[in-house]
Amino acid sequence: MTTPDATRREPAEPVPPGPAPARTEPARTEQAQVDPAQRADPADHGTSGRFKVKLTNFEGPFDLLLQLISAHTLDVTEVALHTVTDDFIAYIRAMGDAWDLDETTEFLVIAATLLDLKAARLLPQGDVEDEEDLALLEARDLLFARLLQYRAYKQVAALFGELEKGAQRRYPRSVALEPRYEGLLPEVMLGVTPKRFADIAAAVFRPKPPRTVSLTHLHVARVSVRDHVNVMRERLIAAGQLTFSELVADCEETLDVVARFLGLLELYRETVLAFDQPDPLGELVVRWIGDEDAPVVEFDEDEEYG
Amino acid sequence: MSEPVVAEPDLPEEAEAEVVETGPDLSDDAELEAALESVLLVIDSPAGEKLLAEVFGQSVKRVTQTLKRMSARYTESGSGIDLRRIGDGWRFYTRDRYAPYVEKLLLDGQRAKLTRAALETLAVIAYRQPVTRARIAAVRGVNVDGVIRTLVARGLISEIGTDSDTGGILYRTTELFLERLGLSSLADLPPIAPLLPEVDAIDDV
Amino acid sequence: MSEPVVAEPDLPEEAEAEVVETGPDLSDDAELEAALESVLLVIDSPAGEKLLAEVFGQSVKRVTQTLKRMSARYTESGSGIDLRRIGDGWRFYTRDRYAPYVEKLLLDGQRAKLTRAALETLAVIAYRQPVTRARIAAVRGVNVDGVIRTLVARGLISEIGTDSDTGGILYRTTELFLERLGLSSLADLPPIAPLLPEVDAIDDV
Repeated sequence: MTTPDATRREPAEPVPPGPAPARTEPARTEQAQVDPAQRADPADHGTSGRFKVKLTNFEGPFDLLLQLISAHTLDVTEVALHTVTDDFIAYIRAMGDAWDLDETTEFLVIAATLLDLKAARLLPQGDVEDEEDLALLEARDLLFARLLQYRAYKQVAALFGELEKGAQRRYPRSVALEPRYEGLLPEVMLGVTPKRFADIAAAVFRPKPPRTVSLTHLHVARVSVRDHVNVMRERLIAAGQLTFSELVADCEETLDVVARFLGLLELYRETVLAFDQPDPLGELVVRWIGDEDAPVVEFDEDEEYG
Repeated sequence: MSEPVVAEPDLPEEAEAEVVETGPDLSDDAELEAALESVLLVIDSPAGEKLLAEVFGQSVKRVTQTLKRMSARYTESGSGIDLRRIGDGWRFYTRDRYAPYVEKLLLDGQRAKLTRAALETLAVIAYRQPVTRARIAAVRGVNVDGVIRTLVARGLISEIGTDSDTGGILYRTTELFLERLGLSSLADLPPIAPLLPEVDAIDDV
Repeated sequence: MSEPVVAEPDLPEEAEAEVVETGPDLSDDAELEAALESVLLVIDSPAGEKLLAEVFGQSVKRVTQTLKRMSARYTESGSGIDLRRIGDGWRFYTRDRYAPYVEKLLLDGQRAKLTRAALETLAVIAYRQPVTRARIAAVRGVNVDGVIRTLVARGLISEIGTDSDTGGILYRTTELFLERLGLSSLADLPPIAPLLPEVDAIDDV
């Protein structure tokens, strides 16, 4: 990845969709509602709570995205992705310390794509100027495709639930044999190995989980991305380059890891960083490419990521 | 685009489900007969007229008359299902003349393998023995009477006295059970995974 | 009317005792239906047409046609007995509109439902089988280890070898899964293709 130049890419005039696979056109009205410039207006924030959308339960990042989109009463389109980016990030931040890293990873990957898109001000009709645009478009298409894919299975899952409900109203006959036939049964077979038998026992004994995951811990912890940015800025200037693991080695809470990750994206936008990640899911190397005494760009973290 | 476009499968029970909203009208003879058929299909041991009358909120007299009428109808029509009053209650039996086919089916091993419910009940007994029926039902969250009867009949579990607190019959697994699992003693049962609640866990089947 | 009875009531009553000696004449449709009723009364898991055809020495085709006819007759007459093909065979079920009464007698009335995590995971497996855990996790965007373990233990999915490329364990749905959903086969599921985006790249994730 090369140094980004976020300022160069102004929102383009609406042009026909790019190389993205043909899909339903986003409605014009929706696009007006979600003008990124409007949302970035600080006047929009402050007293008006950012957690307008309260979700009760979600299963992973795609589910969260779909629920957010639905809460905004939008169709599932690329534009909708833009609209819910802030909400999505807010959820990650709020949930941070409630998750283990395993769960967080996928959220972070998706958050990164969303933020990339937002940072680039890449509208659905984004004009392709160079390879970087193309990569971003591909990332957007992939994210969108995965979202649609998840939605398809989620719809099927709902159907499964209905089928199960219907089936549960029909009780199968399964009764003890009439005494006259009892002597006729051949030798009984368990049909399972001891290991499987133990698994079955474990499944039966396992306490039934609560039906929903409590979100009462939302809003509890707040971590300043700005503080983390400053910490990382110092370290990177001193070391020249560090891996992401090294950068988060001293983090005690998942939320801090999330904040560092978001902070990196922020620094990336300042064009003082470059990322190297040779393999997908491989080690992420962060290189300082900025001026050592570059002025610290002030940013309002609430505005950008709230 | 946002429509859940899953095609509605052909579900005839959807229409029937609506009828349930109002509930079957049991004052209608045909409805009461059908309701009795449903219940008789799942009971394990003969059910008395009094119990059935309570279930349907009907008089014992009417339920008794209805059962007799049904029984006569099955016999007259030559149904393979025989509704008879034996001992102190009613139960579905196979009609005598078709017994040879039933025997053939059973000898072929149709019931040789344990059902899922039987396997789960057996698992509870194996790891919690000696254990009462009430305790097993509490763990599985379902009535286990029929399954326990089956497991006893198959020789996989046996009674070993009564619980001193509750007076309930205690059950344990047998040598045959160990043999079928290929183990030489209960000590060889694999330890079961730590009993931590899992968010992902699904509920009882 | 609610009678799980043979259609032809003109079975000569007086001849019945003699018929037992020689055995029922299964070339007669009514006799075959009645014989099937008897056998269906004792099974505790779905019985396939092939097995039933062997038991009665009849062709699979004739047995299948007879079962379908019986099922339709029960439904039309409003019988409390529901004959359905679910999983890999036929079985008697209670008719759903009488569930409230059945549940009064059975403690396991309100059976627990599958969680959303379980349903979503099953959805992916049902349509993509055989499929690895990694692929399922990629679709759902969450770790599925716990839910997969539970689904295997519950018998709703099973392992069938490993992926030749990644070495990951492959999973498929089981007959129990079909029974749980009341489906006769995977072919009964609605097609998912129209719902899916047409991007090949997803599979590379």
